[in-house]
Amino acid sequence: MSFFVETFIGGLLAGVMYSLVAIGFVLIYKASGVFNFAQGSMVLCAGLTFVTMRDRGIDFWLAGLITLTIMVAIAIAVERVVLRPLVNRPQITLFMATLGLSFVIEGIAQIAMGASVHELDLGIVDTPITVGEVQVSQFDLVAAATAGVLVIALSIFFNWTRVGIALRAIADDPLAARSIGIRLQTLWQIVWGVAGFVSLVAGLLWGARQGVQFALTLVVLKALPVLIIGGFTSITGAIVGGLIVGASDSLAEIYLGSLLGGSVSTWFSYVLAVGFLLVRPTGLFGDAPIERI
Amino acid sequence: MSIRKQKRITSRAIGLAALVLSLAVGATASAEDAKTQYFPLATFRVGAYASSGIPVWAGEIDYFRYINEVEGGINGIKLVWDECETNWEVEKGIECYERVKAGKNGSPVPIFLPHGDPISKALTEKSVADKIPLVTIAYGRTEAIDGRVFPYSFPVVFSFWSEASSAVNFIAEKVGGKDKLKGLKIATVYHDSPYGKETQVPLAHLAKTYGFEDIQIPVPHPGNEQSAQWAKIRQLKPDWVFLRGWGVMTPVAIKTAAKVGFPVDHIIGGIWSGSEEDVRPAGAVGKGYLAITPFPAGANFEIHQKLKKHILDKGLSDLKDPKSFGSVYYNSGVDEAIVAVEAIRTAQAHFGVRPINGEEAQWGLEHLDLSEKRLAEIGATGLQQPLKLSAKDHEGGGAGKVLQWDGEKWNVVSNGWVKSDRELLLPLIYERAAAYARERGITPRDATN
Amino acid sequence: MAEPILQLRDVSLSFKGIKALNALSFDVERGEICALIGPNGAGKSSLLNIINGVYRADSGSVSFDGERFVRIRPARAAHLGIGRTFQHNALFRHLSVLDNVLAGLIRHSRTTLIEHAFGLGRDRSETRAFGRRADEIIGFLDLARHRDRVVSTLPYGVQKRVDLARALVGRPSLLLLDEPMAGMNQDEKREMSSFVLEANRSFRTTVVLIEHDMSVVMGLSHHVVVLDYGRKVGDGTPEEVRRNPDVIAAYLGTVH
Amino acid sequence: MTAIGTDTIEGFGSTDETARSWLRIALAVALLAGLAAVPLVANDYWLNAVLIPFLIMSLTALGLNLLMGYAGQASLGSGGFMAVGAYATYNILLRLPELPLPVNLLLGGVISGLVGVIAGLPSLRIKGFYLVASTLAAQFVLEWLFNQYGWFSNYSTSSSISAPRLAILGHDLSSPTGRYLLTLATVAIVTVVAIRLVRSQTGRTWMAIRDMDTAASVIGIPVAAGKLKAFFVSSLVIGIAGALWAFAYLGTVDARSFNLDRSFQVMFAIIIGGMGSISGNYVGAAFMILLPILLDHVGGAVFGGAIDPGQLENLQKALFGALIVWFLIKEPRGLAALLSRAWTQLASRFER
Repeated sequence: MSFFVETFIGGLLAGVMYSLVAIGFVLIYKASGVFNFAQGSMVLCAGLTFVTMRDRGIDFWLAGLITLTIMVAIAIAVERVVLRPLVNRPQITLFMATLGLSFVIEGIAQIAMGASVHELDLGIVDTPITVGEVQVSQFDLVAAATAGVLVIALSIFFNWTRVGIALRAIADDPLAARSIGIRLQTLWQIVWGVAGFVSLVAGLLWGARQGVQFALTLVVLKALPVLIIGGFTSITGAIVGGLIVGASDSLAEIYLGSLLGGSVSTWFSYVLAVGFLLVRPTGLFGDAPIERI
Repeated sequence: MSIRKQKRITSRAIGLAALVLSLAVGATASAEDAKTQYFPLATFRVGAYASSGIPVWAGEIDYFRYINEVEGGINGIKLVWDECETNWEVEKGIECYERVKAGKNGSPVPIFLPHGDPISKALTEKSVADKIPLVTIAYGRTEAIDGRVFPYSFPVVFSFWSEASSAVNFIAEKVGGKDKLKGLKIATVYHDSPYGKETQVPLAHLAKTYGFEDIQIPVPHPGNEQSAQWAKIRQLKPDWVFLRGWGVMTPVAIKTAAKVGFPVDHIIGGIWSGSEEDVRPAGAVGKGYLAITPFPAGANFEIHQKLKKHILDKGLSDLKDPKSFGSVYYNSGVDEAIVAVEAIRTAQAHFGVRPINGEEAQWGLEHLDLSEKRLAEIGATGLQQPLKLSAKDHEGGGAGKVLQWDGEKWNVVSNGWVKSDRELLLPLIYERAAAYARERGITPRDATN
Repeated sequence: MAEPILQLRDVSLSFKGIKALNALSFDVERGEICALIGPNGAGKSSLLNIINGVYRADSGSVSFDGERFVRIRPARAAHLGIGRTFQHNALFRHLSVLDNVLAGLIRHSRTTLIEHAFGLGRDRSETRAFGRRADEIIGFLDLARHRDRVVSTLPYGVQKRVDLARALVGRPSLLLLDEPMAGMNQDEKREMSSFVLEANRSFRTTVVLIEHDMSVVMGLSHHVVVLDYGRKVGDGTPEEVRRNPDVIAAYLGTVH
Repeated sequence: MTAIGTDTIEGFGSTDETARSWLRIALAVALLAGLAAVPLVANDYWLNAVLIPFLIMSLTALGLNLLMGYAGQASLGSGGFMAVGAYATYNILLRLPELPLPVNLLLGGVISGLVGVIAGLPSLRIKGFYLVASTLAAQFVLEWLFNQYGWFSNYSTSSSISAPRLAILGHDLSSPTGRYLLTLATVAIVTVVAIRLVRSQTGRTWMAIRDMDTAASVIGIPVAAGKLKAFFVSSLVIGIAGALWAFAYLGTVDARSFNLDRSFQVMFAIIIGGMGSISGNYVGAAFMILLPILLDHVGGAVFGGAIDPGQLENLQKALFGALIVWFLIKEPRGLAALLSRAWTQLASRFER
């Protein structure tokens, strides 16, 4: 039983890590209606920039600040140069454009900072905590707490600030947002900027977990089922989806894996996501469009 | 037609012309260059595994430069090389192979180094048709050890089967003999890919032979999340873990092992889980981690002093990060270059001092004899194990050293080279090679010549 | 008199708690042109959507040609002979006029994928037959000069006619027209009215149409049903409806 | 917004092409003859590394385009269906060696098509980008299946499959020329059938579903069957392409050759080439297969030795990505539309 609990909790905590990445997707989807595949490259870019500066002896917070500036600048540039010209184009085209964009970001990041693997130490001790018979990772707890703080901060941002309210408004009606007095373009840039910040947080935590290296870009593959389950437009959905994906992946790997031969977690969350979609075609928390003829 | 459109078409025409030109340049032969020996290098400097590759090419290129600069080439035949990017993908690897296989400026390709397990497998038959030997050190098809069926594939030095067997033998060394293996639990945590599964058969066989329990735990690609696998290990409580990762899987495995409290000094990394690039990102928890490798790390081998003096100190090195000098991957590049150069030398002794082609290099490889004496002359004693190849044995060595990470660097902790049970495994390998030959309708060569 | 072709009995429908249709009942006789009128939001389009299965009624039933149902799949409705045009443009916008009209015949197709792929016998003869039928309707609705144009490049009024052609080509016994003349000028409306009348006469198609322009309704229809907030407030000949005080209060009175 | 909106496509699928069709047919025949004659002049490199993958990628793109460009159902499962085609054909060749090769290829395709129908079932309920995401489930399950179960690869040690002897009526096709001609012939035949199909009742059904599926169902078009048929035909074509990719191109493959990156590559090919356009598949495939090679050659020729190879490779990658984005922005209807405009101009000049 303790084995089950341990696997379950381990999975939940891993799921929070997926949620961290998924939140970045949600933000951009809300603002620009695109599933931004380049989010993975942005996570890599953030981690790489930060760690490169740390390697050169720059202070932790200063490095964080500089990285944040760069990430926000990249995010805003992407919005202006790539997504704005593609406005009103099919969603799949936008998606593929962000995939093309990820080649650009990865290429340039590695030209500038090399392809080596870096260790990233955030100073979080990672000896396991034992509660009864169950072991929990300290690092994962810190990561989960960070994700929690991030979600609360973003919720405050979206529910109580002018920008946030305007953002929710544009989802329904772009004109309404204008009436609040914020220019749509400023709004987009703010959201993309926040997404840049989120990718920094994700980059640091994932980087500390597995080393800063190219494989960071692959975290998007786990973010996708999280988003399908949670819905593309809900931050709460991203968290709930992450927990579902994390826990079910871990349990499936153990219990289904022993039946089917392992590695079921490569697809389990996707199949689960399709299952969710068949019941709710726009995700658990997603907005359902009403079709009129 | 609008000017803009015309411009567009013009620019496209220029692009096309450039392609034709660059292809044409590649095809023209110049008699003067035909005195060189050409080594095409399939490299991957882009993509998920670039960090593992970059030091390899540095070691390889540095050794080639050393041969050219200090020894004036192989018996006077200078080496030339150029790179082709594969991204570690089969498709691009094949493009590279096809691009270079005709040789360069009249100098033939003696050996192709695919640098990638899937690429080497895809080239198995093409290389036979083109008569270009593939040298795959510590990767590639294990059954290609049987050169009667696979005349042009050379998984030299340390196949995956030998890797597994040596790891088991190291455990035996630690527990006080092979008879003590009985009853032990050895869990193999592997990258769930053809590469990762290569050791399932030999480990099952060894488990049966020595009486240990063989536990196989797959980690799906890319392996950036392993909490389930290590929770399972915590439950099964194996005595040793044999970690066969690739890329990001290794540091995550080490970190996750620490998370569940599995002692890291009871994890033995495989060849591709045993480099600085694998263990460094794991940080402090990597201290004590073990790895078995045919490329022992260290910059104090004699050849390294020479490389340092003639190449690094003169600014000729391909190395970006001087820290990597003497690293596992750098040394693997040096090793690979030594094998290639010595095979050419062997072929030259037979066919004459001139650029060697693939067919001749194949003979050279099959008659390669890197004895202790020859290794000492090269300065590779301790770095490279003695190697003797034949048509029946394209591996030759089959031993590895076990390294332990002290938080800064690797130290050798095994008792010299840990030999694998080749005599036990070879019959199985020959069997599989024969099955392959049957399926493909290949008549094995007569190995007596 | 023969049984009505369409009978609605106590049909109700609500969206998120708001009643769109409230226990609605009326009959449509075979061969007549029946107009549904009422202010915006009266539930007219919803009613058409229930008749051909796009929406599912919460309660009540629909009988068409003797077959009674609560819920029908749109494709099944089409097969039974219910044709339909749309209020908002629902043409296949990247296809030509001819292809749009031919699409209206697909449900009559008897050929298979294999025959299409390799152009086998039946496919050829069917293609010829369908082509003739499509061209006939295209000629009938005076669309011949637009035949090979992509519909999204055509003027709105023409697109409306293409929509009618697409519905008519399959020879439906009941044709549901959702505001076929919306956004048209008087000339276009007159033209469209004559097409509807012509279709009703020559193909003996029963027509149920939604229209706002009273002069069109009065001139075209045999039978008028008036809806207001999901209720039926009038049902009869144009003359009867015109005199009905409830209708005047609910609808006609409010119109300029 | 729809996921696959074809809002920017105009005039595709109409039959107003008769005027210049003789010219087109003549041109196509000439092109085919020219392509068939290529082995007389091309070396192994051109055949093995450039033309064969280009042709197969075109075929894959054609398969996806039938589904996505014509029937409006986006899919990122192409890699998975290629794998089904490859492994199915391999097993048929292995277990029923007496069947002739073309029958094998077709059977492999049919199996892939049936798997496609299963993978297409969610499309009956899920729309838009959520459908795209759900096709990934098929991609990952299929990739996993072939890696996981040794039966599919006849228990080879590396779970990879190797091309059996390719022969038609006793003619050995294992030489580069043989493999090239096999590929070319397959591509030509499938293309002709595909053109027939999209101009037929089936094609009209697909395009009606793509443009407005609700209206389609209201006028009695069998939408569900139409979608599933699109998945079937598309996966069939992609499956044949997968078999060719495995046996005519690579020789030995494992499931990784058909991973998500391959699906992305195919998707790029049709979006850049032109959705709902047959010729777009070739243009798009050329972009995806030939352009990186071109960049590599040009980069090597211009900067070789001057720039660190790692930097150069990354630069090429960034440049390729930038070109993709640039073309997506500049040419909404795909490169095929660009070429078609150029062709129209050329033809009108020619007629004058």
